[in-house]
Amino acid sequence: MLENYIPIIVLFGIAIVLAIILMSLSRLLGPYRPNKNKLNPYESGMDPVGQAKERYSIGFYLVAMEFIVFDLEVIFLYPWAVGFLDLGLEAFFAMTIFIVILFIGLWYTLKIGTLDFSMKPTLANR
Amino acid sequence: MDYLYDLNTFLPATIMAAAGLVAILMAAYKARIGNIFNFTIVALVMALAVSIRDLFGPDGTAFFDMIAYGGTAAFGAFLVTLGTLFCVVISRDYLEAIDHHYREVYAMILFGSTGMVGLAVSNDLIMLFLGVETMSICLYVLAGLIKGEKIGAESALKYVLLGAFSTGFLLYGIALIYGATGATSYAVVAGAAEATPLFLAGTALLLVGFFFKISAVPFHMWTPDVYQGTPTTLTAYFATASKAASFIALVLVLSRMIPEIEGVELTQLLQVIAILTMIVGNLIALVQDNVKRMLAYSSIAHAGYILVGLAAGTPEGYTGVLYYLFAYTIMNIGAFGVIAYYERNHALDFTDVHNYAGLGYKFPVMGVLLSVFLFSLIGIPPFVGFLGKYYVFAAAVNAGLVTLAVIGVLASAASVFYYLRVMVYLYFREPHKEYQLVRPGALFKYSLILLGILTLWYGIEPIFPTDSLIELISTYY
Amino acid sequence: MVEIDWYLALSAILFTIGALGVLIRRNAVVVLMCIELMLNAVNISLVSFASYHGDITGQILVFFSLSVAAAEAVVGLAIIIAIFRNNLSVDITRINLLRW
Amino acid sequence: MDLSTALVCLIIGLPLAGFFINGVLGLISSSYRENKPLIGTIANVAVFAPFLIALYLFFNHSADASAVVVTLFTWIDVGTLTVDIAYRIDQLSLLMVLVVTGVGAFIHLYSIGYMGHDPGYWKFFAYLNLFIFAMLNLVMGNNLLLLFLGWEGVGLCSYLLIGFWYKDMAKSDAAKKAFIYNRVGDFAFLIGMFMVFQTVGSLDFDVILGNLEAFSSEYLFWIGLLFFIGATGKSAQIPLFVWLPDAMAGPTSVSALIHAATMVTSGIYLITRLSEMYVLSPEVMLIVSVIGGLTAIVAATIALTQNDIKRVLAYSTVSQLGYMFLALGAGGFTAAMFHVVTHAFFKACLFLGSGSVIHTMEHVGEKLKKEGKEVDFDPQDIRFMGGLRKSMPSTYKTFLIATIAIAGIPPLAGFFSKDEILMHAFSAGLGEYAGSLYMILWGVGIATAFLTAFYMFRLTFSTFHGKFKLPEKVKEASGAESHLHESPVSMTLPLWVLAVASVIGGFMGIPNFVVETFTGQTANINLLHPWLDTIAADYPIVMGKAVEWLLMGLAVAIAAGAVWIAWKMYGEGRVEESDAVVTAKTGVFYKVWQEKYNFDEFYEALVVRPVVRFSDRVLAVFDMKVVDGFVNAVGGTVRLFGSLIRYVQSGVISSYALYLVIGVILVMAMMLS
Repeated sequence: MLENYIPIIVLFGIAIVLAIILMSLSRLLGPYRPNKNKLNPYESGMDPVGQAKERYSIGFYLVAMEFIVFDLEVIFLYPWAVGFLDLGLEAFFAMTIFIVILFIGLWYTLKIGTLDFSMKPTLANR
Repeated sequence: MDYLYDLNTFLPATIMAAAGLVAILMAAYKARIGNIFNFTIVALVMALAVSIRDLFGPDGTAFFDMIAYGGTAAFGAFLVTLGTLFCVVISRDYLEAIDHHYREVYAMILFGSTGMVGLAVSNDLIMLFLGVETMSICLYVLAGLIKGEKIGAESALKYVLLGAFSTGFLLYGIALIYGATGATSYAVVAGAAEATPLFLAGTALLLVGFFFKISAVPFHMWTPDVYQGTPTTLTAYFATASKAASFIALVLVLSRMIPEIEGVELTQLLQVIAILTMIVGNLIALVQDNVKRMLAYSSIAHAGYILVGLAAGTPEGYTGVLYYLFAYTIMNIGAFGVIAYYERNHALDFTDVHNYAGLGYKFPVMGVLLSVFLFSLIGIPPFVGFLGKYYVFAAAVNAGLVTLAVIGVLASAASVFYYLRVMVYLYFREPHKEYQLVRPGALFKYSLILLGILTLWYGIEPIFPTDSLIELISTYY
Repeated sequence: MVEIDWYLALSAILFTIGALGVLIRRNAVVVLMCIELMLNAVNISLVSFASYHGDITGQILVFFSLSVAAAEAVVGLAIIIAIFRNNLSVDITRINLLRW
Repeated sequence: MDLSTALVCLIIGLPLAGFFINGVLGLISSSYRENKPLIGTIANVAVFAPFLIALYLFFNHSADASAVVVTLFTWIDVGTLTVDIAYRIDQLSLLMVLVVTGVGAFIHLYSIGYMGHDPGYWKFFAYLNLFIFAMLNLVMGNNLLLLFLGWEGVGLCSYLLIGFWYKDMAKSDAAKKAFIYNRVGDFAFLIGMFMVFQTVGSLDFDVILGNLEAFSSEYLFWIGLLFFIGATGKSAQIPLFVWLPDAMAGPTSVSALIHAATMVTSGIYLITRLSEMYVLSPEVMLIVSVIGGLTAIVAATIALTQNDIKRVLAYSTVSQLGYMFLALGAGGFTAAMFHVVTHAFFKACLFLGSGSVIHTMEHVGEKLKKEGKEVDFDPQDIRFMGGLRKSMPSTYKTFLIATIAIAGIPPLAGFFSKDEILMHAFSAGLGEYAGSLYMILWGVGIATAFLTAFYMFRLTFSTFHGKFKLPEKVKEASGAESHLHESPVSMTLPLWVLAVASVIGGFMGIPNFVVETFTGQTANINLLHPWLDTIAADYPIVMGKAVEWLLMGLAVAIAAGAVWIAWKMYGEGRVEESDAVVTAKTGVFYKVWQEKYNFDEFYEALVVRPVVRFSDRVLAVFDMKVVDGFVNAVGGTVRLFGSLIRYVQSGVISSYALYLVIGVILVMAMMLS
């Protein structure tokens, strides 16, 4: 019955081919008179070519990035927490190792000062 | 204690992972880079010793069939560890000289190699995915190591965007295979699969993921840019260890998951990709002036030669592939090592071939070594590259793919031109500027000399233990 | 009960949109987002296959895929920041020093 | 691995190792290049040790023992062609190995002193070791292909060593000349080899000589002739001999080793090795003899007119090699080998002696220049020499001994070997096949013997007797005689060793009849004949003892007469005056001799100039327009494609992703089709 998915795959292929054809056609057939504003992509009103003064604080990105990682890694804890009693000691040790590894990562970011907004975080060495 | 037994079969990667953690802590506490380097070397030597032990050990699967050990997998772990060790050894002097010697480099390399070993020993699509991603993420970071220069960040961006893009296809392929068979373990997949369109589409997308990692044409576009923008010794790491891991995982997939399924015929596809890869790689390499970029295209071409062995699809072909990977690892690290040496004397952009004029006489050991590695890359006997080519092409001929083998031979004949061009500049052109070369560090020099000796040693067939290596590999099939 | 076909169709369409986005978008951050979209589209497939087979492997793979995607996004973002510092632009069509 | 394998590996391997050590270390380390004692020691050990091993093997190999074949590994295994790297120890190869390593060892020793001040010291010894290695392959190889490998190897070394001072255009031209003339012969050799393989399907000597009945008589003729043409190249016979005199451009020790004692005799070795095949084709034997005899007399007459000390010796070598071929063609294979051995001794001694003289003359020149005197003279020209015996006693004595030996005065080495050759020619002249021709060749041999004795003593007397002529010939060279000096011990010791060998070397081949006449019984005093009996297919000598004595007496009388005349004319060292007398006596002939029979001009007009003209006018155009055009077209097309495809690599991520997607579609299509 999985053969029923052939149309989907065909659709998938057609979609891609069609997109390519349309893009090429519009380029080939339509008049092409680029100017700065035309070429500027419409990114919900944001200018993709940003100015220096518009930058967010670097700390903003850093916190966001660390949040993503640590937040998502925790998803491994949920299944374990659900089956904690059934899984037994071995799984407990495994998860301990997992958490220790995560912790080492966190510890590293703390030590090099990514969460210290007052100073510039850096990989500086010497 | 099943876990410990399982862990024992995965010991090289475990050692590297643990060492990576220690290394990142050392970096956090601002330990001296020399110490981190030494620690990394020690860990890698241990891992190498263990992986050599595993080469001769039993084979089977562990961690609920997630990984395989022994046989091809053990050879993969060995090759990755060997390549990593040599790349680390030559990295130190170079990174120091170009002023990019960060503490985190070694931790990243160790984590990356953990992923590579995981990839090379994977026996399950989940493990495969994890291995690929662990490896790739570390490589993305390493690719962007050159800070302040635009090319470093650019190469990293290209790598990460295209890599993630290809990951999407790889993952989709895994999902479709899972959907078609309800399993991810190779053996179970092989048992449950039929040649349904769903499964075939999944296999195709999975192969796309592999083709990207091994930089087969037309999935190769990232390779030259990334190789050029990455610090040279790390390029060697990209080009050898990661490629070897991907190829060995591909060999495992092709030999364990695909062959028992009726109606799945990959020879045609692999043949076309191999031909494309060999031709395009060699053609563009012909017109490169930048030696690093030339080697990047040449590595694409070499991927094509290896694909010839895979296209053969016989045990003989797989043996040839493994041997070729071994040959490729030692000679390519050597070539990149010498280029790194020339580069560290000057500037990051010293890789233009015109700058090499007359350098062969400046520090003859390095010139001779580069010549040896290039000869081997061409595939001239008695160097190891010749044997590698011989095994894959012979396997292709025996499998009836004569046209493929002929194209391969013609393509490698064309490659003579651009390799020799470097040597012509090294020895037969007057230097237009006087260069003062730094003496290479002892460890750097002797590890390159060792690679040169290995290149020769494994190329001289009847006397030395090449046969035993081949014998060892061929017992896997 | 909704048929699995619909989930798979949704997944395929989202994947295609993501792929097309990678092809036509020029802002690196948006490209990264498109890639995330592709990966998550695959996750839909995986989860629906898992439910279809009554097997948990697919869901486990989704965990891994999620965390990997996160890690990839982080590294990607970090690199985009580095690019932005150098180029003052994240337009990927202008990032072509390395070519030919 | 048994003992003989180990020993053969050592014999072959040590020179190769010496080459690699000196070559590689010299190439990569400048401090090693300066370490001349070490380089010299390594190179010498690499030759002396094989010499001692060869001696050991020699004494443990009896005359009737069969050949020991040591197979190291299979070299080529293609279709029906199987070629092993296999070495053969038998009576003939042992004899040659002894000559090669023995003479080679002493020449190595000599070179330490002779090349002591040359910046290419390491290179020189590396080449010399490589030469020994190649020569050993030539004489020990168990099949024709390995022999050919050595054959080419010695040619290569000869080329490298003749052009050793390659910065001098004339010298590198001489090297090229030698190489090209040898190529002509090698080509014939190759064709011969193919014919052999075609007939018996193998290149092993045992197989070839064991299946001689498989060859038709045409094949025997052509194979024999082709191999002989190969030999004329390597062993400098008419018509390919002209490279050898020019080859004297190399360092003198090279001339002694390669162009007198060893390499040039490889043609004789080849024919002796295949003697059983040659005797089946009397036509080829006659050709060999005629060419040999012709070469002997032509070269001898040219030698008469030369003034360059090394050139005289070079022509003398050509002449003696002709003698050997004369013997081969007359069925005297053993006699030829005998002459190879004795000639190696005295000719090496002569060359080394001349080197010693040249060394001193160059030294004089340098000293004079240092004193600020404008002197310009050729240190090899005998007209500037004379009287050197006082200042160079060792050189003089050894040179004189070797000269007596080559002149054929009993009981020195050359007498016995030369006598045996003449005996064979005479005996063949009594035979049924082309007897009169062989008889003429015997006459030629006698004449050559006379000339040899004459020009060699002319050389010796003008060099060492009379008074030193440099000061009177060249202005400002007054006081030059005070700079003359004897060469160092490392140079004179080899001279003495070789001189002693030239004295006693002939005793291994004293003819049996000498003893038989007195004792009346069958004697066995000749050592060489029983030693080579299993290999050399000699014609028997059929003559009464009286005739043999008569011939011997005649040879001695001729030689002694020549020496006496030479003493009368040149004894006081008056070269030019006496040469003028000779010129007057011989008239137009002298002119021809002096012009070297115009061989070079002949080749120039017949081959070189047409070829040059053709290549200038036709080939160059063809090359430029057609070949280059084609190559450029192919290369250009390939590169053009490369240049076009590279622009696909636009550097823009989107386009990369697009190609990736195209790839995905391609793979999907192929999988699902």
